[in-house]
Amino acid sequence: MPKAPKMPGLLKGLGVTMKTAKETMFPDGLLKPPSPVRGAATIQYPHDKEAPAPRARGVISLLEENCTSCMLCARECPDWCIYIEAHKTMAPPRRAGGKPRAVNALDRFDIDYSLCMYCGICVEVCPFEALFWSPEYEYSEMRIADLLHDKDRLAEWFETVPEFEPYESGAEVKIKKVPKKATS
Amino acid sequence: MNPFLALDPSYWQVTTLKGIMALVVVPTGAAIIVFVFLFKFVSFMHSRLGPMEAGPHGSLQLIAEAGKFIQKEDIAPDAADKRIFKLAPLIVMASTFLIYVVIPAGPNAVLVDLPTGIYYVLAVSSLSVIGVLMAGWASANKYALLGGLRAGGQLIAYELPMVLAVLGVVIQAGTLNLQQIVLAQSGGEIFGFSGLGNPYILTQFVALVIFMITIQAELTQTPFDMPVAESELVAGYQVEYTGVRFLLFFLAEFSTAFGFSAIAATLFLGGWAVPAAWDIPTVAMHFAGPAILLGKTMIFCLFIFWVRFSFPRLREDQLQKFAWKVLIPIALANIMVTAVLKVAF
Amino acid sequence: MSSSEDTTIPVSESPAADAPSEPAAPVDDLREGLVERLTELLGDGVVDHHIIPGKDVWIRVTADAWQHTAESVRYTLGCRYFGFLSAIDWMPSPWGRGMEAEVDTIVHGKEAKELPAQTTGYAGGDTRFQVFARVANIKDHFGITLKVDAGDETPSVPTWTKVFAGADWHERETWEMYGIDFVGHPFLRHIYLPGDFEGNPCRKDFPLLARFVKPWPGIVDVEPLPGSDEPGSDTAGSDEPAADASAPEETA
Amino acid sequence: MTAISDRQKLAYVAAQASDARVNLELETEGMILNIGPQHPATHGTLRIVAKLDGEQVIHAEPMMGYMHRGYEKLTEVRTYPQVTTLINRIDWVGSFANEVPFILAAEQLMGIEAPLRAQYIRTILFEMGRIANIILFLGDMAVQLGALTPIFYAFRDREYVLNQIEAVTGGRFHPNFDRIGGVKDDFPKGWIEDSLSAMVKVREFCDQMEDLLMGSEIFQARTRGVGVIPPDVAQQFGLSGANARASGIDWDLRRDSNVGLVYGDADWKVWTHPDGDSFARFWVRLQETREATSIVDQLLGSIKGGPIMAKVPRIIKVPEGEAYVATENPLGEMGYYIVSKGDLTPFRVKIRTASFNNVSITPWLLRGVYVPDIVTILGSLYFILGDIDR
Repeated sequence: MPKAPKMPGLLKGLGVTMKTAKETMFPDGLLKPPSPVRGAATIQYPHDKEAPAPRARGVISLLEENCTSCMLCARECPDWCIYIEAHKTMAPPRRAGGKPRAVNALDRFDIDYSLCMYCGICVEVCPFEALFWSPEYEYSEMRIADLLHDKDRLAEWFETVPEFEPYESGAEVKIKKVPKKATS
Repeated sequence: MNPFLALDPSYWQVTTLKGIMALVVVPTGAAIIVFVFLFKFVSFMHSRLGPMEAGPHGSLQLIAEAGKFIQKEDIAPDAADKRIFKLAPLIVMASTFLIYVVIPAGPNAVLVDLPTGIYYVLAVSSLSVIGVLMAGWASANKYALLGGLRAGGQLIAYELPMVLAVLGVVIQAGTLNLQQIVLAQSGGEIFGFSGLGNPYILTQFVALVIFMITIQAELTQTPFDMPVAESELVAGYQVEYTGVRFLLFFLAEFSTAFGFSAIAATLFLGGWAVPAAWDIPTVAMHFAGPAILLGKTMIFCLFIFWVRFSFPRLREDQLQKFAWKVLIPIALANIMVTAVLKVAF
Repeated sequence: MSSSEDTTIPVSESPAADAPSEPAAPVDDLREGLVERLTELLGDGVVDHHIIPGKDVWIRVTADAWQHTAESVRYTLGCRYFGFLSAIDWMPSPWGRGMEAEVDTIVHGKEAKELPAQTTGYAGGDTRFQVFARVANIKDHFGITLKVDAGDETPSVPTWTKVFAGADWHERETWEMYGIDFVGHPFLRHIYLPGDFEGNPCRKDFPLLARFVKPWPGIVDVEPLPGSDEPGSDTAGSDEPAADASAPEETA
Repeated sequence: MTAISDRQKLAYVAAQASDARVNLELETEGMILNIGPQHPATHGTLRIVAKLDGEQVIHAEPMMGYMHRGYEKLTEVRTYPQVTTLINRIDWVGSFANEVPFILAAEQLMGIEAPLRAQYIRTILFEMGRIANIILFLGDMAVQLGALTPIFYAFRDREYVLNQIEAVTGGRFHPNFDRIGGVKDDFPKGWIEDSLSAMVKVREFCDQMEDLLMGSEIFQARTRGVGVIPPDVAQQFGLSGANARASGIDWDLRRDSNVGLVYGDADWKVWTHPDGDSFARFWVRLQETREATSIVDQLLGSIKGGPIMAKVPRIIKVPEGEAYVATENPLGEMGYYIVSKGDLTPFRVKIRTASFNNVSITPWLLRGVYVPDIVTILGSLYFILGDIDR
């Protein structure tokens, strides 16, 4: 239960700030040499990078061979930022001796990250496991038009997709697998 | 003026040297405290690192900042009273320079050894009020006006307790000359024990506390920073300034902080001197004096910034009440007690 | 220091904590009683009501009784807490979701859908615009949604600001978004929109321009295989995903 | 209570008097001070037009709409799952809490209930959103009053909570995690343990705030007796959340409403303060943060295994009807009034946000105060601009 509030006054406030300064400057105690780089809560961004959580929604990656251009992602997208174009083509049969199949070949799969709200609906609705979240976040651009990632760019992100994490005990959700090739 | 190390410089040589000294010391003082306290120590209090990129641990950051300000366009608002608007930061800066004139940093290292030194300091430090009021009025901005008026009221209200606090020291030392006050502390004794001299921090602790509070107000630092209150008045009287003129305000604020800390060190910690009982030769003090003064000054600077970044801000009416109803009566009582004890012993 | 002990109630003893756990009785005495009491006070003012037992109650009153309703619920029923006030435009939207736009109709030759008839929700309604407000009794833990018909062409209802001071901004917002005049409001002026804005954006016939400036990218226009005469797919957003990876548009 | 109303009366009289002074005695107009829309005290783009006599406010009128995004219109063209991603952006610092009432209202219309484990996950994340939100308030209030340090502590310690939210939802600010019928995913391994230690950090932060800020005499001088809201006025304006509880109104939807969250499974109490001033609002929020950490601790300890999704159709069509569900969001009562016509999209969504009502009291409250008190009062009312402007 929370304590009843107490009234320590201004001196206590001075104590709090000085204590923090001490902890930042001397993270190992006053007798050890000062090391503010470790004591500080911040990190020096371009030099050190914080690893985001594996589930972090950084950028969407595309596994092109799984995509059937069914348009579900483009339709469910709340702000219409996925553009898909495809044409029909004949693919070799699955089994030897089978019939050739008519499939959709992807001509264009663009995600406009300047519009994207990072909601993840497209990843969720994809029935063929072609879209994955990657926690990468460093893809800012000088021009807004460069935020339109085409399918090659989206496919590059697939390398950075982490494996799905195991769940906490008690969870009854199945752990999915990222369909990475054995070679990669 | 005594010859320094057996040299006999002429008047103009001395004057030039002093001028250069003043031009060097004032920005350096500001630079030291801005880097050590505003950039680094405060960052540590916030558990962050502060500037790290320019130079080792960001030590050249200030040069980068100054360069940035100098590059910026010097803008004056259309409706502003341009001449006064441009003059205001110079007046504030001038007041800062004038404070440094009488601070002794060694047996001879004082620009002008005025017999009424401390009186002079208190007088010129209030000059900055005029600059601030000019800035506030001439900016033709409502925030600036409110800030300027607040600054005017506040600086005047805190001038009085500051003078009264200093009077206690003056009574005890028996002189207005800062050099004499330093010597009085260094040669003094406490109940016959002279190993520490008699720094007035011991006998005039009340005066020290009042003095520190008033310089906090005088410098418009939190908890008395209503004139520049960034969350209410955005930046008060500085709101319309950019570039070099803003840099001047900035520099003036921090060199005044440094100057006032030096005065506090002189008045209450014995200034550049060490206790006379330690028997350090005067020649050594010529060199050690400035360093000792710097060290003592830094202690007070630390307090200024520590308080500044720990406390919230008071309201203007509360500040006035605090000055007139609390500080002045205490300061008066302190003077009376000091005077009585002075006569008694 | 003010005490917190005397003003707090442990959760377990709270009367409302048990309320939801009761099986939803077909008769909700509390809410039936409220309607009865309000009918007593307003007489013919109460037009209709709807009760979801154990959950909520909707009461529709006439525009003439609207201000009197506010006084009654506040002073007699103890609903001193003002939740919100807003309005509904019951007209079916002529634009839909902005997907059956010109592009679709041109490409696929579909005809514009016919608008369904105007219907209203709980507690009924006779006009296109309906103002509704919610007040709550925070002692007995219940809330009431009150509705009033505002009219069709130049909707207007009396103001609530004299009873609930907090209705001021809500009425300004409703006036601006739906063009409903609140008779007796001290100063109806724009709250969100610029002062020279024309139109009432939340009315259903006010187009949402963001949906017209670019075509819906979800339109399936996969070029058919030469030789096949499969027609283009339609564009409804409600399609079941194809189970078979090889032929997604068969179900589309 | 007498002291409060006396003070309020005096403030009112003072405002009237200064108005008279300006208009009649001096035959001047008073100074109109535009605070905002680009002003550090307005957390966004709120503009307050204050008529001043010296430093005293005669009349103040907030002007908003600089960030109005028209969510009520936008929701009408989006399907139910799409709406949650939109309404994340209403109160962007406690955003998981925004989704919950909407989802609950939709579930109520569809007549489905989320499994118990999903309800636990919802409640835990809801409280974490509250903690992340109120920590920001605690730091921000200090900045409004001129103390710079607490906001840095707030950002430092909020990070622990945000990291936990990110680890489970994938988004730091916009989780989009709640689904009709359950939640999107389960906790990753080790999350419960990390969360417990994050809660310890938050409690340390609360202690620091108490020492650094709330105990400070300057802080008390600035906040006590400033911006007093009597309980009856608070109810008239529909103040909710900590603002109402600071006026002594014992009203907390977590306890008093019957929505599908599992607050009943934790042992906690509702904190109220009788004073109704800015200090009380700060105090109540600080206590609530502690209470929220305790709720999270208890729920994390008692969460049981099970499914996290109820059976819902793949294409969500909500049956015809109307529902209003409100929850106790970090800022106060946030409710969604959904009117459904049985379509993929809602027919009408009225978003009742807490800040809109909380700020609507300002013209009443700012009469007769000084300019610095405007900042104190606005800070203590704690609004998020997106929550006002929707």
